[in-house]
Amino acid sequence: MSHLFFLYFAGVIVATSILVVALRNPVYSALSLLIMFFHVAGLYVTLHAEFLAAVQIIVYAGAILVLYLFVVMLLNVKRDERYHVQAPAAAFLGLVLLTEVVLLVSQRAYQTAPAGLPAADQAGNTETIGEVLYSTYLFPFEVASLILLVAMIGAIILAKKNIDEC
Amino acid sequence: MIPVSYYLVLSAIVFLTGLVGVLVRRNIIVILLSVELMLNATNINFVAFSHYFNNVAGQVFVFFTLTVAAAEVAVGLAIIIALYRSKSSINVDEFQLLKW
Amino acid sequence: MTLPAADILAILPELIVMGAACLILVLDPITPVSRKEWLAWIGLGALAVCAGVTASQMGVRVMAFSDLVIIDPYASFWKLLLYLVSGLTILLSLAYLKEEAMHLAEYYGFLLLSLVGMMVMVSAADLLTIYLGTELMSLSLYVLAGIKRAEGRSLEASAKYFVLGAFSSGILLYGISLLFGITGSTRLSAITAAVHTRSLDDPTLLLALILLVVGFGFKIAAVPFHMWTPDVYEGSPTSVTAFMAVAAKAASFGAFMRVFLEGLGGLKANWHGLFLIVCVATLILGNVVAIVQTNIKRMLAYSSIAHAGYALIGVVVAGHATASSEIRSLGLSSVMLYLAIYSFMTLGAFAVVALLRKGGLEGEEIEDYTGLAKRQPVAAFLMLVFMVSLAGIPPTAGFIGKFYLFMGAVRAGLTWLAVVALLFAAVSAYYYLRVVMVMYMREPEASVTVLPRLLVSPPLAIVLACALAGVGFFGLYPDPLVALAQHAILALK
Amino acid sequence: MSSFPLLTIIIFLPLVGAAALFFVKEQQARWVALGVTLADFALSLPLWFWFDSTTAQMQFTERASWITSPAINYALGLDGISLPMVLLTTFLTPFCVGISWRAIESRVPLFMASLLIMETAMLGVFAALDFVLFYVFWEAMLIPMYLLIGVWGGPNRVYAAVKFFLYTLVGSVLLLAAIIVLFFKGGHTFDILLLGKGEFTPALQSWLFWAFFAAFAVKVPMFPFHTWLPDAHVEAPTAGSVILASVLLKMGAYGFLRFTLPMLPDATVAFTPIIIALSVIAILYGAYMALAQADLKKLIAYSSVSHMGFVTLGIFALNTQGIEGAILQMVNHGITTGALFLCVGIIYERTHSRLISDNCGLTGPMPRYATFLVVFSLSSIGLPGTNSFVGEFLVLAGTFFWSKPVAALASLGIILAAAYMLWMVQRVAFGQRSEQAGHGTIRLPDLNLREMALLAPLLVLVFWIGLVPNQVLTPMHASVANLLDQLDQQEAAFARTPRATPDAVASITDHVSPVTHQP
Amino acid sequence: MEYALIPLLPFAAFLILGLFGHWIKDRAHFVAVPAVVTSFLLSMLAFLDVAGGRQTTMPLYTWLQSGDVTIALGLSIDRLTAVMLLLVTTVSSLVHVYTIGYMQGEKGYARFFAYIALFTFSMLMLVMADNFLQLFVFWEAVGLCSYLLIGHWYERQSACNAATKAFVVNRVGDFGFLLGLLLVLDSFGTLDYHQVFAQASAYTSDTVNLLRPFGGEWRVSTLTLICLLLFVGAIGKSAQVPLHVWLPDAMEGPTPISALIHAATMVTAGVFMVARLSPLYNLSPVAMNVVAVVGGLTMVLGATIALTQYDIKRVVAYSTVSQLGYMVMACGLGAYTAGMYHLLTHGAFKALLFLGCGSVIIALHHEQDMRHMGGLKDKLPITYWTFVIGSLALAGFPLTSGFFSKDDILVSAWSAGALGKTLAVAGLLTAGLTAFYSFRLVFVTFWGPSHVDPHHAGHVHEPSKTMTVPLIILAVLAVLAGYLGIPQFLAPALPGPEGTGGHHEGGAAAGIMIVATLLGLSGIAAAYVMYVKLPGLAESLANQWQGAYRLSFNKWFVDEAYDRAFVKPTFHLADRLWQRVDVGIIDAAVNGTARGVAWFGWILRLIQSGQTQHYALGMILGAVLILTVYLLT
Repeated sequence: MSHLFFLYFAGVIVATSILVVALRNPVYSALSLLIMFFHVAGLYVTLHAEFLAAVQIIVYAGAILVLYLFVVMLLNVKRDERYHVQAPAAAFLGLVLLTEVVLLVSQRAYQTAPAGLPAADQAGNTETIGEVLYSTYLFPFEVASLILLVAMIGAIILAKKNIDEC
Repeated sequence: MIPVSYYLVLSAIVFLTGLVGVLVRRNIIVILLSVELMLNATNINFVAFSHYFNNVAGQVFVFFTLTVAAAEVAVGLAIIIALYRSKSSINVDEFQLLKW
Repeated sequence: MTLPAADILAILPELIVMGAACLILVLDPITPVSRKEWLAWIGLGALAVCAGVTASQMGVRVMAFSDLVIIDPYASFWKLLLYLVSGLTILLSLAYLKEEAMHLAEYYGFLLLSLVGMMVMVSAADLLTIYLGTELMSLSLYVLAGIKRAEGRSLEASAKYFVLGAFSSGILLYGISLLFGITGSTRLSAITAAVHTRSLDDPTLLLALILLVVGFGFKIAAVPFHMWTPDVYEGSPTSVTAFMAVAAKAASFGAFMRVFLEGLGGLKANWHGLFLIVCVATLILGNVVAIVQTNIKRMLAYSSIAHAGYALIGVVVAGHATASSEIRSLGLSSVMLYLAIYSFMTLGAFAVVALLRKGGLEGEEIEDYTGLAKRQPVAAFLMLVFMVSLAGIPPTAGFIGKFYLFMGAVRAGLTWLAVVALLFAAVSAYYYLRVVMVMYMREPEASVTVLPRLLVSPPLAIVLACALAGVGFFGLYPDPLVALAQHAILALK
Repeated sequence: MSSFPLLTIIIFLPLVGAAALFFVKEQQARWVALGVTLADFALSLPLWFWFDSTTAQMQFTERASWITSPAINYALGLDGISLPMVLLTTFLTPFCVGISWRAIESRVPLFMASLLIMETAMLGVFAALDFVLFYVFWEAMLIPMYLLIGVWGGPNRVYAAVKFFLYTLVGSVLLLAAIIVLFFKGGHTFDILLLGKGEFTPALQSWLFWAFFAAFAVKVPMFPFHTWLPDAHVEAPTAGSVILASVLLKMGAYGFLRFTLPMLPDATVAFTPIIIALSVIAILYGAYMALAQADLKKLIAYSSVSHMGFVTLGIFALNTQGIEGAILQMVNHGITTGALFLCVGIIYERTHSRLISDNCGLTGPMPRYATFLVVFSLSSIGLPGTNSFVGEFLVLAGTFFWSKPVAALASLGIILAAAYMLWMVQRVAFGQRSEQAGHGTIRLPDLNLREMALLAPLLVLVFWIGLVPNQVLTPMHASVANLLDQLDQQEAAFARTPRATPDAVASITDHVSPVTHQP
Repeated sequence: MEYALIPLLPFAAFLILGLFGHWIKDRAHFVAVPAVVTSFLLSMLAFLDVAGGRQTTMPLYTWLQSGDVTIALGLSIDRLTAVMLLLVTTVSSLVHVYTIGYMQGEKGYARFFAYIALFTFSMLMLVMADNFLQLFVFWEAVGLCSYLLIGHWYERQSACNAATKAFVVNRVGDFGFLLGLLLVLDSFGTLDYHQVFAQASAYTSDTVNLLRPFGGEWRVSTLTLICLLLFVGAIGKSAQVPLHVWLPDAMEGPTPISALIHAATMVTAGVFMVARLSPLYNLSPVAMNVVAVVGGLTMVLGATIALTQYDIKRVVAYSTVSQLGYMVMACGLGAYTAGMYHLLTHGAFKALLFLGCGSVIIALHHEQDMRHMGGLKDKLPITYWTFVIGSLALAGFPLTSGFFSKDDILVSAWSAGALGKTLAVAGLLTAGLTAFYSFRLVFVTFWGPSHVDPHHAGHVHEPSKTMTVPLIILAVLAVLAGYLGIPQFLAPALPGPEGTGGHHEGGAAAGIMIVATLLGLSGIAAAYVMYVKLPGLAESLANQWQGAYRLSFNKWFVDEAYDRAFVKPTFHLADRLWQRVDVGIIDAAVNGTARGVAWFGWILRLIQSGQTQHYALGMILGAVLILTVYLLT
């Protein structure tokens, strides 16, 4: 059963991600990415990461992708007529790399490492993460907030029409 | 129980698809989408490991990755808009003021 | 949820800088344009306070925030350097922005936020923290690079930096995820322990290692991950370029060495050869391509690549397979020393470039420096000193930096590396001296109006004076800096 | 007296002067520079008189810690080898200032500052007793020299300056590597005297030898590393040429004496034939080159190559006469070639050409000038009674004791020297000026008082050393003997050429008959 | 100690004239002449002292001390020195006086006096030297003076060429001298004459392996090598074959110089040197033979060339070459006294001849070509008669000094084995040629119809007293020098090699004397016939023997041969080496390296295409490469 789920999600994820790259129209690319996000969220659920699954949908699908689509629409981007000239080389390299990476990552049996943190699978995944975020990971959390601050103001500065407006 | 390697192979495929996407697409927006693919692949890794180690650290990492991804998108799209304003193009291979 | 005071105290400098940054961002809208410069002084004041705090932390070694942050002399060394560099960059920016008629207080906010990112990087004890620090630094720099929106080159630089930066951070992140999968943790201490028990030819570990090399190689601009550097350095506003070339590089090196020497120290035998090749390639490419550059910022970009190559010598030495603790400390301290000295001279050089910027392109093409010694003798002399120092010719500090690196290389039995590096130092002398040649040995064109006196604003004068003093003083008496660097690495196991 | 930092003052006074130059006006700059260099020379005179020539110990030593880790000291001192060099430097710099009085019209303070910085660096090189300190001074002179050539030089000055800079820099970077290797292999010290006592394996010595060689041979310059010299000389302003020829070239030879011989005795002995061969080639090749030149400065530059060949020849003869001759020849070459460059500079100021064909028949309009030129040329070809003869004689004697055919080959250089020098003199000093078309408009006033004052002291020195060379030789004796002792004590593995001691004569001239003689 | 003044007075004169010549100008002779004359008087004293059996040595100061090599300067006066002192100061004094007239009104008057004073000093120091190095020092110093004086008229291109040539050719000789000197130093550990001579006999069987440093084996007797090398110096200085070429050219100098330096004193330094070092030469038969043969060759060659020259001074110059050959030959055959004897007499009559030439030249306003002379004997009687006396002495006319000395040489030669006999025959024949060319000179110049340039012909007159008086004094000396008992005076100082010298075969001696006289007379007669009686004969003979004539007229083409063999190739080689090696290889390699690096930079720079994705590709390429390398290893 779990294998079936995995195969479904994995299949769609791979397919949509290839479509993201392959589709000429950016809008379609974005939409297939959206499908991929949903399926990644599904995969997270099978891995008992319900909180992340939710966040994935809310943040990625709900915010990020919408932003993308917004920009695509805003700029009225035309169909991408062709790939970059280096595409064959890149594809070849990608294949080589893929072979190597797959060879490398599949060679190894992963064991459970000693856990110093609360188990992730226990009931209330969201509470656990929340607790950890505000205790153990307080510092990164703060840094992340700064990153968002930078992103916010940075986006304004870069995107606004006239600097002297405000 | 699905072996971790399955997830790893999946994420590797997605990651490399994204990577190739960055290399072959000219539209800067699609390039950013490809970067999102790479980040998602990473996230799959983290979550899978987190599951198999039965520890929450990986999931926390993903949480932060998501945050960073959002921030990057914001900044990135801002840059794209600004660029589009000045050059009326978002094809990366047409930005060649700076070279050599 | 309790916050131990000790933890807060440990990250006090970060908090202060962050606070200052936020203050600037908040005050920005309510400050009249004519007084926006004042906001920069807030940042400077914050830096001064931080310097005091960090200096007082110099002797301590504490872990904070559940071992995600480490405050040790190593981190403090980098932080002190970063304060200094950021302070000087702010001063430089004051002059530069005025010249460019850009009245953006946000600029200083981003500078300080970027600095927070760097500080996080160097005092991180966890890959997560390092990653977040890097991202904070990078995102701020993307914005800063493109802040001169009116100019296409600035935006293009920003875009290129952003695309490649995001790309490389994706790769870095993937590497981190694999490392997490192998060791079960992102704590450096846990990784250290885990790696020690692993066999060296664990395939995934190898992959993770290489992906980390790509990620960090991008940040420190090592060949072949350097290619963004020239374009971005050229296109970005000069003050930002200076900041990137100096602070970002220093912070990246700080984090990079902590990760590889402490976290992945057990894999020395694996990455040592890799870094050796990268180091030599960086040295060669940086120096050789710099020869044919015509834009001074681009030339300095290649020079910064080359200098990363020099600094890598120290890393290679410290990571030498048979390195005793003495060699290791020699290698590490020489990198720190080198980057500190490099900061002075590179900042100085960029300050001169900024000084000569008079709208348009003047001051960026090397040809623009024609006859500078007649037009602006003081500026020309300063440039001369910085170029000589960059070329590593005594009695400037650049020589001392190289000297220690080569000491390490020879000590580790890598005499050939020292010789190669020295030969390329001689090559580098060619392009540095070309600037001197253009300034001193060509007559200024008749059409160029002779400026009455050097229009140097007080902040810029301070920057130049500091850089000159650093280059001169540490060239003649490097002992304090050497002692500081050596003290700093005692804590690093 | 040992507590009084005389050497430091001598070395850094010019630097202080250079700093002061930034605050004075153009015309004052000349006077300040002249005053500083003269004062420096005056200060250095006591060195000569207080020098104790009975001991090989370093004298006027000063020592202070400079860098703690690794231990690098600010250590200075003089022995009989460096003393003449220091005095030569302090003596000649005022001449460089003097010859530039009118010749340099733009950016005078910068020019004078460069000269003064050069002086500091050169003095430092000769006085340093710490290898890193030595290297710092050694490299520090690159920039001022680069500026001297590049800013105030001739039409092709940039090429010459860059060539000079890179050539010497590439040579000396290997030296730096060697210094560091020495540090680790020689007991973690940069102390020149201690390193001189260290023992290194022959294999290591070989490597170090060639690393040293790269630096010193370029500076000397030895064949085939000499091609920077003609360019640099030709393009440099007169003062630059004088400094270059008189002092800079000596540093290479000094390096051989100070470092290669005592530190790497085995390698020195093992590679002596190669160096000797290169020296002989340099002597003959330089002379041939000089024959082919139409440019006065180039001719003198190539003659320098030839003369410096004698110096290296003498050094690597590895005996008292050879080494003392070499040191003396260094001094002589400094004086004579310096003087010749001054002469060229003087005529260049008048005719603005350095071509022999443009400067014909000067005796008519400028008899005094011609007299000086002839005398210095004769000194250059080693006429007895002038300084160079003594040096060349001792060098040849030393070489002769090492190998007769080599000495014979080297002596051929003397014939060639006569040929190119006299041919030059014949064309420049003699002949008829009026035959040359188009020269009528150039005024050729004879030497003025300043120029006389520049050349006359050198003339006196030419004869003083030529007639009483012992005064210069005496301070060297103890140091050279000590140097050779060091060579002897350390070097054991190689069969060495015996020196011409009365006992050693026997082994040089192989006795067939059982008859022995007692001198 | 007062003898130190002998050289020092001329030196003082030189210094004064050299430094203050600018102000002294035409009064220069008031400085120089008294100094030299005083010097002459002191030399007389010294001579008498030595004749009284007292030898003087005066150490001056330690010149040079390095390791075991110590060289002290000193003066020593022995019999050999004493006669040389006398010769030098005498001729020098006369030439000084003569110069007053000869150089009157010349621009470089003071300079000229300064130079000859310096020369006198150097020559005196040379003969008074008590060690090899001092000998060498002043050996070169006289060469310098010769250089300066030949080039006195520096505006004349030919004079400059001649000066340079003289110096360089002499340098070639000095090259050998220097090596010989070094070999002495190397072998004996000292350069002091007395110490060397004292040890010399112990070294007779010493050899030097010339190929030792190269691992080969080539043993040469040390003493022979020393002697030969030193003799190379003598060849140069005394204008022996093959380095004689400079001497005729040296006639470009003012005539007093030719008399003093290129006839009487400096050129004889080689002979003096061989005689001085006779204790060494005596120990090396091989070297002796070489010396004798070289001398003999020079003797013949000089004479054959002198036969056909037209420049009045060149004839005398080649005769000097020939006569020097006599002297050297004599020394080589062990007859040092004979050689020195001829040196002295030759000094007198050759100086006379040159000064005579000088007064002719002055009278004809610097005309030197014999073909533009003739019929001068009535206009210049004093010159003519003194010239005839000189020529007679040169020709070995009985009862003149030349007769005695030449005869002494020939007789000694005859008694010196087979080589000696061969050379004696050559010497006899040369004596005939000598007589012929010297009287050819007399007849063509002074007899016959006048070919003088009509511009000057009218006012040809005898020069001033300052010039004629020296001529007369020298003429007297040219006759009387043969009667002074010089050989007897010198004999104790110059023993020949064992087994030779000393015992002349009475019969043979008389025979040789007669043959020589007859040959001399017939030479004079032949000259008389050819140039006075049958003026066309010379030309027809020349046409008949065209080959020989041309060989003689063109000086055996030695100059041309040198030009082809050494001078041109040297300059050519220099130019080639410079263009091909220095510029073409070394510099090209240096510049090529620089260009190569820059080119490399250009290539690498192109990678930086400006395309973001290329950069990303580069990163990935790097990663893949690294990964692949790791996987493969």
